[in-house]
Amino acid sequence: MRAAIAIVLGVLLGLGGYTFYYAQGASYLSNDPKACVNCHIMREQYDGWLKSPHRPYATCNDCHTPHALIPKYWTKAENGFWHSKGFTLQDFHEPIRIRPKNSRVLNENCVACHREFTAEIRVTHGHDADKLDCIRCHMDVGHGPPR
Amino acid sequence: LAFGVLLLKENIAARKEEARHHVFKIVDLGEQSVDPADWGRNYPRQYDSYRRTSELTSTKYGGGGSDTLATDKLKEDPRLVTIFRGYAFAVDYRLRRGHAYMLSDQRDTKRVTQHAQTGACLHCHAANTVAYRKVGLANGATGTLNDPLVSSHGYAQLQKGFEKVGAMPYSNAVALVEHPVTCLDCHDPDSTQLRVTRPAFLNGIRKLAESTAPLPHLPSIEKWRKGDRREPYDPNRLATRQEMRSFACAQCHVEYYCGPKMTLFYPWDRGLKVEQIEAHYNSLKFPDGRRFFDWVHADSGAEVLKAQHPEFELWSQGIHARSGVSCADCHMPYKREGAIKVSDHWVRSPLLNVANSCQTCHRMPEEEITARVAIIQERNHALLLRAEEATVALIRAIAEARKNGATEEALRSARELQRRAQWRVDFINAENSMGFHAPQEAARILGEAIDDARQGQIALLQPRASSAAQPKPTSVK
Amino acid sequence: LAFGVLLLKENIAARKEEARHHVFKIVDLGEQSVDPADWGRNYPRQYDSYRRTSELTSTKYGGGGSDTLATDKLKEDPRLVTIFRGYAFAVDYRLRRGHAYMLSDQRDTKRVTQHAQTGACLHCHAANTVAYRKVGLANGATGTLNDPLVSSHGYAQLQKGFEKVGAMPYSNAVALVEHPVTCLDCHDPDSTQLRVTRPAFLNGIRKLAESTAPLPHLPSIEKWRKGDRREPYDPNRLATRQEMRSFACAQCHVEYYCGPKMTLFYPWDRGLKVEQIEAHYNSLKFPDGRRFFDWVHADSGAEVLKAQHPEFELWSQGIHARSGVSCADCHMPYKREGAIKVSDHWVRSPLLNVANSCQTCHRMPEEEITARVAIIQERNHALLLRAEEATVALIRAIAEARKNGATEEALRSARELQRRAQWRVDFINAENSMGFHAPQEAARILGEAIDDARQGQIALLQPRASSAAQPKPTSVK
Ligand code: HEC
Ligand code: HEC
Ligand code: HEC
Ligand code: HEC
Ligand code: HEC
Ligand code: HEC
Ligand code: HEC
Ligand code: HEC
Ligand code: HEC
Ligand code: HEC
Ligand code: HEC
Ligand code: HEC
Ligand code: HEC
Ligand code: HEC
Ligand SMILES: [Ca+2]
Ligand SMILES: [Ca+2]
Repeated sequence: MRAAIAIVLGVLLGLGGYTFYYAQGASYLSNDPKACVNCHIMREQYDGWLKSPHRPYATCNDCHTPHALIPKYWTKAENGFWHSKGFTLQDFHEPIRIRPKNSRVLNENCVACHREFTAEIRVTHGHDADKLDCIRCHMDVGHGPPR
Repeated sequence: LAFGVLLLKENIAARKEEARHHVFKIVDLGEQSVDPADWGRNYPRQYDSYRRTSELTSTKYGGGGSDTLATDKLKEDPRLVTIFRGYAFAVDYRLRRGHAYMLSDQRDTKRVTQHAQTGACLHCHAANTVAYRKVGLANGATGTLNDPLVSSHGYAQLQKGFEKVGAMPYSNAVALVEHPVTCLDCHDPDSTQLRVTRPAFLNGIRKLAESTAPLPHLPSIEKWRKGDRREPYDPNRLATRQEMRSFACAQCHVEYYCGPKMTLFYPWDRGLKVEQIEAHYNSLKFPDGRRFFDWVHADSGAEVLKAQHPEFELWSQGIHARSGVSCADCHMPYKREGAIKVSDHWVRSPLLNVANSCQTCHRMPEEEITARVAIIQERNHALLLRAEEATVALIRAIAEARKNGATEEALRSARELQRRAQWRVDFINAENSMGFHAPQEAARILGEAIDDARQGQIALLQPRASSAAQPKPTSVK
Repeated sequence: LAFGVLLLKENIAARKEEARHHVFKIVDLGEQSVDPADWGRNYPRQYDSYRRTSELTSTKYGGGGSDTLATDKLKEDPRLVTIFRGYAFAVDYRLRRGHAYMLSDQRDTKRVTQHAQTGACLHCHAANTVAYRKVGLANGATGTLNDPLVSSHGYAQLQKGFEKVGAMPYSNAVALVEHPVTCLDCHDPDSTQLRVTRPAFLNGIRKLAESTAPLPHLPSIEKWRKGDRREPYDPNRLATRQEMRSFACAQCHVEYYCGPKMTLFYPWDRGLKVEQIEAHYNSLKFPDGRRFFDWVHADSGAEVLKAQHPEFELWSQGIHARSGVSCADCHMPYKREGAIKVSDHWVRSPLLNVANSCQTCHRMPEEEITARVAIIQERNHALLLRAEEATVALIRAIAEARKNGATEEALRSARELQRRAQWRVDFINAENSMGFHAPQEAARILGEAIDDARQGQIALLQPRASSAAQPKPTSVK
């Protein structure tokens, strides 16, 4: 397993240019949601997004990558790696589930856009002040209802 | 390392290809294509998983165990021996297992080898559409074997053959069939579209449609009811795709009557709830004029009922049915094969495949999902045992009273209560999800069973007050 | 390095944004700000909705009705009069209503006006933190009224005052308080952060944490258990925000003992399930050495228990708790007020506000949601009545046996079964969601109640066999 990761890592960092091109890896760097559906694996999420209330306002990256410049590209690179690896080795858990780390990014992005509107409910904080989990109630904002 | 890059590229190319994939027709399929291997040429993925129903599996309450013979229910729970005394189920009663076994398990059960059974048993244990139609044609039905099954000719042949085969002795009838449930039983050979082919189901669902029971989970019936009703309700023409994904299973996973005195039927004329079915049975008379019953209990002399696998009925009272979640969603979930999603034809316990079957809807770890099922099943199991204990206590009490010479009149009320209690206990015991398909409803039914059984004991001990302990008619809504 | 700088800049921008947010501090709030009107100056939206708890509402099973006095439970269900014979609840027992009424409804109930009660009753019916602390200080607790409540001084003052006030006669104690539950009871005056302030809750949850009962829905307790346990569990320091959104309510919506013989406590030493609480009560002894009970039933002579509003306990067994859905999610959902969203402080039945309370998670029409609740509640209600009937029948049977001169020994077993049955029936009757908070669990409890009650009748009729009908210890997990 580790070996497999190492190989793919090597591929990506070293000689992966062609593959990167072929898989339209560059699309990771664009803001066009179609970039993400290059992987049929993301099809469901894309279709869901098309019907979601956010389609006019937010693209994949608005929700799934940090809005600050450097973290944004770092996250993209990291996710790009995991997703390529998963896609190639077909060893990921299905149904796809967001990782806790990306879940945090996501939540921060909700707040980033809805800062004013949620200002008051975020004032009172318990002991996990940062984590007023928007997704707990608004699970369907990105991709419609989960079922 | 260069190898790695190529591999990666190759792989992506392959996946892109698969996404564009189509079905290649290799074999021409028709209404006589009974052999699943033929279908397998065209649909190898479905066929491969279909064949895996021969694998032996088990979960805490599901599957048939790993022995050659499926696990013996009577050994696991000796209360059942008392409860079924005088009936074939006291002789041999096992856990269900994969579809591949349905024909042989029936052929081999002592309920068949030691008791006389009819051909009606085959209705749910074999690929029988062609056999039924042939017998139907031989008995005067019109048309040919090549008529589509879903046509007036096809239906008439099927129904006629079903009646005739059902009346044969089992041993004659079983010679007419060869396969367990097969592709043709659930699919149109032309379009592969889902269809239902079991005559008793077609008859039963028609009666259900004509009843007044609210069926919010079956929208096509609610819609048919609002129409002119000139044509009877036909699921093959009217049901939604999502409904068909449950009807395919409701062909067999239902309560039925399959004794020698009447043609096999599903008792849905008043609805699908436990007391609606009971009310229907109570209203039925045998040709000899006696009130309907399955057998007379050997110890108590009560005319009692047997419930069989009412999965469809219990599911119908649960939150999943109400939310439009079908049997196939959980028991035949989609699985990805390369870029293609196919229905997993390895029909089995969803607990063996939580990722595909539950996690598409429930966003939580697998352990959490199985823990939730465990809580539901354990609660149900504890209450089920309690209800069985109460029923056994009542049976013993009646038997003792008989021995001590109690009059028929003195026993009447207790026997009626046994009939009620036993029907309810059995409804949940015979249902195969250990309460999961509708947890609160199952617990309610068991609560009523306990009450009935204990009131039966009281009625015997306190004959003067027995009028107070009369079975109260439960309001049927 | 460039990375760090950018991050920092983002961060500062974010903080500036926060600073522009909507709360204008008009009044300085502190640990003595009991009057909600003061808080209302700073938080007008919350205050406005808080005041609406004085509106009279009702749903099929919720709310208190539209009369000046809340609906009389005893008139609606005369079985309760028999069940509570010999206890204050047989005199006056009404439906709950909005928080605004909690103090006056307690002052006016015949349970208080016609029976002697202690100051302990005020624990859950008044804004009492300041009163408790004052009495605590007067009785030797250290520190001042300005210490934060969540501090060792604050806690010590509170606990001391709670014990002292609890021991006073009700009429003296009630003079010390003025308001129903108020902002200060749930919020830190400085940060507005949620907090819990009820001493019996702080004590009870500590005991619960120290028990071995699995509590998957309370992760901070599971976490504390894994630590060194040197400091006792303190929800105000350890609970997650989401837990606090339920603990705020669990301060009061719980089973308790509040009689004259011991200080008010929550019986959670073995866990929150009905049989765990029962086991705890059964293990307790009064100072006079007798086994714990709430009262001796006037007709039957049994030492029985009274269950009060175990909402937190039942919710804990349900699928919502397990899914992390808190009381506040349903009973205080967010609502939009112009450009801002706030928690609806009009605490009431969620059925009056399905859009905000259920539909964010359940995407279906309002009628569908209320229909689902109705199905759950109707099933529960029918089973509840059945269980009450059985309990009443047992009480009558014991009373009759007593009249007919049965010995104490002959009555023992039936009385024990009454204690068990009654505890279970009452647990679900006193719980205020009519089964909704945990439908299967509620049905299970009622099923057991029926069994116990009917076995009690049998034990009386069949004294020889009474050993078989002995109350079986339910396994406590
Ligand atoms: C408005 C915000 C938003 C937008 C826009 C959005 N998503 Fe999401 N995404 C979410 C949320 C919310 C989740 C669920 C996270 C959770 O359940 O914790 C999610 C989850 C996912 C997942 C993981 C699957 C899962 O269910 O956990 C994938 C893959 C995904 N999104 C891809 C995409 C793609 C591709 C696009 C663009 C077509 C996109 N998202 C656009 C909010 C968004
Ligand atoms: C190379 C194919 C591919 C592309 C392009 C792709 N994804 Fe993915 N993605 C995957 C695979 C495979 C997984 C599952 C990986 C796993 O679960 O480990 C995945 C998982 C995810 C997840 C959930 C798991 C996690 O990491 O949290 C999110 C969210 C997601 N993708 C978003 C996106 C977005 C947004 C884009 C476009 C910017 C995108 N993906 C583009 C293949 C891809
Ligand atoms: C790029 C900015 C952006 C991001 C990121 C974003 N939103 Fe939105 N969202 C909007 C806009 C714009 C609207 C429509 C106008 C409005 O209601 O404020 C909207 C509407 C909504 C609505 C009301 C529409 C509905 O679904 O009924 C909700 C709820 C919501 N967002 C929640 C979220 C959550 C939760 C997240 C994170 C998972 C999120 N948003 C991420 C910009 C964003
Ligand atoms: C929401 C998911 C779900 C739906 C929908 C569902 N089931 Fe089940 N079913 C289960 C679970 C979970 C079990 C318990 C399996 C176990 O104990 O291993 C089960 C058990 C069974 C069993 C026994 C399985 C075994 O391995 O012994 C049968 C038969 C069954 N269901 C048939 C049906 C039928 C027929 C329908 C539709 C009328 C249906 N189920 C609908 C989840 C579902
Ligand atoms: C033709 C009748 C028939 C049809 C149609 C049918 N079943 Fe079955 N099913 C059976 C019989 C008979 C058995 C028991 C076989 C045995 O124990 O030998 C069975 C067993 C099962 C089991 C237990 C499997 C195991 O591994 O323990 C499950 C689960 C099940 N069926 C679900 C379904 C579902 C879901 C459908 C619809 C997609 C369906 N069945 C359609 C007759 C049928
Ligand atoms: C209405 C459909 C139907 C009919 C009619 C039917 N079965 Fe079944 N049978 C099933 C299903 C579904 C199962 C699997 C579920 C279960 O075991 O409860 C099953 C399971 C069995 C099993 C394996 C488990 C056990 O009970 O030991 C045997 C043996 C069996 N049936 C024999 C018979 C016999 C004999 C008859 C005729 C008297 C008959 N069946 C009639 C549907 C039917
Ligand atoms: C017990 C019923 C049953 C039997 C037997 C059965 N199927 Fe299916 N099949 C289904 C259901 C249910 C679906 C899902 C259909 C839908 O969603 O419309 C399905 C779907 C399919 C599909 C559509 C693609 C997919 O995977 O969803 C094909 C092709 C198929 N089956 C082939 C077969 C073949 C070949 C056989 C025999 C080897 C077979 N089926 C036996 C119930 C059955
Ligand atoms: C196609 C969607 C879908 C699938 C597949 C599904 N569920 Fe559900 N489940 C639901 C819905 C919808 C509800 C009702 C609650 C709601 O509205 O959110 C629910 C409710 C539940 C509940 C709470 C209700 C109860 O009966 O206590 C449990 C537990 C549950 N599901 C377990 C499972 C398990 C286990 C499986 C797999 C065997 C499964 N579900 C498969 C959609 C689904
Ligand atoms: C998932 C939603 C949900 C959660 C979580 C929930 N409740 Fe409820 N609650 C309800 C519903 C629905 C009712 C029934 C209301 C009715 O009958 O009008 C109810 C009823 C009540 C009632 C009686 C209301 C009345 O108007 O008479 C009280 C008190 C109550 N709940 C307290 C609590 C407490 C305390 C908690 C947490 C420990 C809690 N609830 C958690 C949904 C919820
Ligand atoms: C200080 C004790 C206390 C706290 C804290 C408390 N309650 Fe109550 N609650 C009561 C009392 C007492 C009543 C009954 C008042 C009456 O009938 O006069 C009540 C009544 C209710 C009702 C019935 C309202 C109606 O309109 O019928 C609901 C619902 C409720 N509470 C929910 C909650 C929830 C949710 C929380 C936490 C957010 C909470 N309570 C916190 C003591 C409390
Ligand atoms: C542990 C907290 C708690 C304690 C202690 C408590 N109550 Fe309550 N009380 C509540 C809650 C919560 C409600 C609302 C729920 C309900 O009515 O079941 C309530 C409701 C009431 C009601 C209105 C409904 C009814 O029962 O008629 C009265 C009156 C009342 N309590 C009186 C008292 C008296 C008298 C005492 C002391 C013997 C007392 N309470 C002690 C929490 C408490
Ligand atoms: C406990 C459940 C819950 C949580 C957690 C939650 N919300 Fe909401 N949210 C709601 C409800 C309920 C509404 C509807 C308010 C209304 O329409 O009155 C809402 C409304 C909204 C809206 C406006 C929708 C509209 O119709 O215009 C936005 C935007 C929003 N929420 C964003 C967020 C963000 C961002 C977070 C996290 C910081 C969050 N929410 C956390 C329950 C929740
Ligand atoms: C019975 C308990 C209770 C009482 C009494 C109470 N609150 Fe709250 N309050 C809550 C809960 C629960 C929340 C949600 C907090 C969270 O999610 O962290 C809340 C949230 C708040 C918030 C944060 C913003 C929001 O709306 O979510 C403010 C401000 C607030 N309350 C003010 C008040 C004021 C002012 C009063 C008195 C008039 C008051 N509260 C009385 C339980 C209560
Ligand atoms: C914050 C999210 C949330 C809120 C708010 C919520 N629910 Fe649920 N509900 C769930 C989850 C999660 C489940 C469990 C099933 C699942 O995993 O999908 C569930 C399950 C259910 C079920 C099926 C389980 C059962 O007990 O039969 C019903 C019915 C239900 N909810 C009704 C309601 C009602 C009514 C309300 C409002 C009073 C409500 N819910 C509020 C999340 C929520
Ligand atoms: Ca039957
Ligand atoms: Ca009590």
